[in-house]
Amino acid sequence: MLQRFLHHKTAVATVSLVLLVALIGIFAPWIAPNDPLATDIINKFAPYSAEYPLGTDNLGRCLLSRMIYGIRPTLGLAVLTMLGTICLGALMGLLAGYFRGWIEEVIMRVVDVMLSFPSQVMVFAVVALLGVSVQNVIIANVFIKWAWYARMIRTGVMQHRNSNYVLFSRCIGTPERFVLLRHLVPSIASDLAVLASLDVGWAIINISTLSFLGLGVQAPTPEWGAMLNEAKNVMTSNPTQMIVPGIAIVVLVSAFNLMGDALRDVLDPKEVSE
Amino acid sequence: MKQYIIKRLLTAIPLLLCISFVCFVFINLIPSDPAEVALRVRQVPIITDEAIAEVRAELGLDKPYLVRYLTWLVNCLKGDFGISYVNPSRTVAGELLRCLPATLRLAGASFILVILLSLPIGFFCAVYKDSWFDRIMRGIIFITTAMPAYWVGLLLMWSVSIKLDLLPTSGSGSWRHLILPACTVSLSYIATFIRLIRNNMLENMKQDYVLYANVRGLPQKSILVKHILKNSMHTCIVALGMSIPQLISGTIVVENVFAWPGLGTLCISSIFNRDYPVIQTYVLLIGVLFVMFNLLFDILQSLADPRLRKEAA
Amino acid sequence: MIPMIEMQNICVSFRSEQQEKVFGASRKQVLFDVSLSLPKGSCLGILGESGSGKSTLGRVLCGLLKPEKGQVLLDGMSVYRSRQGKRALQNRLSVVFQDYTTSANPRFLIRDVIGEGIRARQRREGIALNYEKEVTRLLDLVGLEASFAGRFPHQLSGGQLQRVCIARAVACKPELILFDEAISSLDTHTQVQIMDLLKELKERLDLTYAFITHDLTAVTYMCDNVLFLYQGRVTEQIAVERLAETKDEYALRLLHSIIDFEA
Amino acid sequence: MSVIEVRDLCVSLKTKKGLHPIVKNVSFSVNQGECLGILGESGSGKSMTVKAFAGLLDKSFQVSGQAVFNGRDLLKESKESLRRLRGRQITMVLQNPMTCFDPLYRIGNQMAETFAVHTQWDKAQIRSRSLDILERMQIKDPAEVLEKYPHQLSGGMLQRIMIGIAIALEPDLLIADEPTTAIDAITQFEILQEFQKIKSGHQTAMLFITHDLGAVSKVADRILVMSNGEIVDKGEFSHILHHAIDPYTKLLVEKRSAVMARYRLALQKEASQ
Repeated sequence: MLQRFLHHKTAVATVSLVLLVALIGIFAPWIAPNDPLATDIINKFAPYSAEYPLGTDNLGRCLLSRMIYGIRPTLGLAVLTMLGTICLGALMGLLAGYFRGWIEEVIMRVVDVMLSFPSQVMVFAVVALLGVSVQNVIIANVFIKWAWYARMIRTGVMQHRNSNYVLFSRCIGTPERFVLLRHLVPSIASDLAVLASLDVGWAIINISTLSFLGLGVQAPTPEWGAMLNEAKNVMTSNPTQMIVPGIAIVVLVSAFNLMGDALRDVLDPKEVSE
Repeated sequence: MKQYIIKRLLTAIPLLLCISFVCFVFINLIPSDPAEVALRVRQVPIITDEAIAEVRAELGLDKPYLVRYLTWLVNCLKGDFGISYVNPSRTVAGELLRCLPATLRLAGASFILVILLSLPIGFFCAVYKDSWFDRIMRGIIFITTAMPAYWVGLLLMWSVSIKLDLLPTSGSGSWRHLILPACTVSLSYIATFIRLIRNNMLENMKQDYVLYANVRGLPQKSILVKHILKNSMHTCIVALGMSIPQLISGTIVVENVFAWPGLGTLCISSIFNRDYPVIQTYVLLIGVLFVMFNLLFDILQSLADPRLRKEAA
Repeated sequence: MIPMIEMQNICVSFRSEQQEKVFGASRKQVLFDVSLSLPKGSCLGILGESGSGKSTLGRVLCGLLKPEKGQVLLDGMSVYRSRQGKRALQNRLSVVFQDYTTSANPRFLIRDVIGEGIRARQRREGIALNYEKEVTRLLDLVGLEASFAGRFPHQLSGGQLQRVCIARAVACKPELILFDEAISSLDTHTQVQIMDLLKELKERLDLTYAFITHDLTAVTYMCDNVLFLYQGRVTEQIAVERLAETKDEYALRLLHSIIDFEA
Repeated sequence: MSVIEVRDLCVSLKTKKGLHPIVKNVSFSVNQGECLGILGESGSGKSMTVKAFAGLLDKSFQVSGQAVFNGRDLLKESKESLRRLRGRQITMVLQNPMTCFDPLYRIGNQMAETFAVHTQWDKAQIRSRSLDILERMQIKDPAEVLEKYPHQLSGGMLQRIMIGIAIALEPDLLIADEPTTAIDAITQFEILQEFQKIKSGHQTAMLFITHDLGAVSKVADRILVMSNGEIVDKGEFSHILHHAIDPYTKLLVEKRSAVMARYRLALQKEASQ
């Protein structure tokens, strides 16, 4: 598996990019040239310079430093959201797909209702209900997304349960534990990895959107979406302030999308290994 | 067939009830007491316990949950969604109706844009697979799926309105105001649908019936239009139809960027003002629309497909 | 002869896909009062065209699908009535399926595919086996080299993979093996080679076979008895040597449609 | 006179690593009124061979050699002129009748569109011809069948309709690509009888592709055996049966004969008693 991963150029490139971004975020205090919150009113809207590599914003804060610190909430929240979603979704999906009967009925009906609301509206509703704050953004995103995962995992479980190799295991009385751990979980996990990496991109966009609207991460904390919100007000005078975070989001989301496609290839057992 | 339609309609009812119940529970989960909120809204200077109890009785909050739900539901069916917390002189229904036309205009324009652009582009991408056109479109699609809608809006506003000074930056009024928001809303949907149509057509091209049409020596144009396109259209039309409520809800963000006076702007300002009845009704509205459109296009699809249509023996 | 496994008046129906009723679900019956008996050491061919319910019958026989009516008896004990009955069936039965591409978990090495069968045997007999040796022995038994153990299923051809599936099936030392269209998707000469292998294994390991197929010539090649299944009903059960005596209409039509290239 | 003569036909799949040969130097010819059987297992390249000269392969394949049909080299013809030949002078019957018809159109419509492309017939003529063909293929209630959708008919029926369309315009060459594989035994036998009828009645050259020794023995005058993209053996059926040179062919015949011998034995035991 590792061999195949290392041979896949896109997979290696995207994973390293994401890791690099994550590391920069983690070690932000050592890497960022300036304090992201320190204002320097005299130097506001400064162009590129040695001191401010990407210039400064409307309050004279270093843009690069804010970008670097912004990785923490942007990427961190997205990853947290996906972890929460997968845990909840996988639990529900496995419960439904495995135990069947009334447990399945109840879970799947709840999923049906959840999926009857467009996700965007649901996020706003939950944020409205719980109030504007960072953890509520995560809760809202997990809340609307888990149903997708629950349904996907249940379908996966059902499919694999009806595959001939599981039927064989059941025929000869292999313990359920073996069927679950050796047959079902690995097959579903690889599907899950692909979906999850595609959805991290989705989560980044979603969280930054909330921050942009002022419903997520609050100023002055640097977050890419929130930075774009600030940039909106000074769009005429200082468009660079809007370009940098936007491109950063596009690059990061693209990386996750590409990573999803690459993982699909890498994790497919039918790809002939050389 | 009739029975199938009746059955689908009947199954939609419990789903609609569930949705309405979720919406009802939603407002009751709010940490603040609705009676207290109501008093504050009415700008009662001193909030006493007696006053709260009075309002509770007035709003029917002292009754059991289920009774309250049923009263609420009946009121909803009558078109009475309560009164705005922020502006007691206005009903929720009135507020929504005031903003609805603007949103419908935006969603409608976006929908037309989506259809006009994604159908031909998807078609040509599939027909000329791996040509330069297809490659460029795939590249554009890849980038646009990674772009947040609000950023696209900002970019368009900056380049078209500010730099080129071609169109107004925000607000509504003339059709010129409509162009940028509609483009922004439709952009991500166009990408999705181009991909859908392209993949669907490519999938259909691999089918046996296309090989057999070729074997019979039918002209390429007839195979593409009469057979492949029509078969792919079936799935795509359904997907397009089901995306209408999503388009309507998808305007939230873009409306805020362009200060478009629609439901989305209303929704966000309600969230900031904690005007819960408005949010509740908005969620209910979108949920019901979603179910209705799903149902409608499901039935339409089964009517259009001879395999699903049960012929009278 | 005492039947090893016996089916009595099996009825099975599924929820039909085209629902016409507004309330409730209409069901489509797949098996109607199917009875059969399988004596120890014999090979029964279950013959039917697609949609005749033969695969459903296979599911019932190997303990995966509880019939609505009727019962499956293993040495006189009902399989679906009790846990012990099912356990007993699981301990004595093994299966080989049609679609060899999904018969083996694509993530498993051949070693692990066969290993699942070995593990079942260890569990039943409470013994510890030398894993590597056992895998090599089984691969050898089905005519494959030991080096196949380290490969993945998709690296094998259809015939080889079907041999692996057979090795896995005999690894748990069953008394009865069910073949559900086990040879249909293989090339013609591979089919015959697999059948030859099965006949040989039957002698060596003293097995009982239930052989589901749509190919009458395969039945006459492999089996002692044949059961004709037509639209969910048994139209005839007859010994293969007495096939020519059959009066059954469906069986006659089928006999008539066999193309003998040397005649 | 040979209707089609194929010389040194090669087909390769273009991959990133270069050309991957699928069919290697295949040559054969079919005369008028003759039926050539091509026998081979799946993946032996037998379908590819005919698809190559009928112009049914897409750009990812490279085809070389010659395929002379009534004096014209098909491999040099334009796509458009090949299309005009297909369905009129070269017709085909395919393997999976259930999936070969467009599910959205009625049978009558799909028959009519074929005739409209290749003939000058008007609507009434097309309809009467369609009915005629269905009747010839022994389909009951032809008028009703024309109004049916493909999913409402059985595989055997659809296969008959496909054969009907193939012979309707009296082609010079009829290619049957595994026409009996995807249907059950009884229908298989009936379909095979149709092909025997075509062979005796018409003066059509026929190419019959199959992996079934039984089927090929009933319709083919001469047989080619293909394996791994090459012709490994050829001759009349009895030659293949008794004097095959190629080890693969030998194995094939030997194994199948063993099965048939056993089958005959099972039936004869009773007869001799």
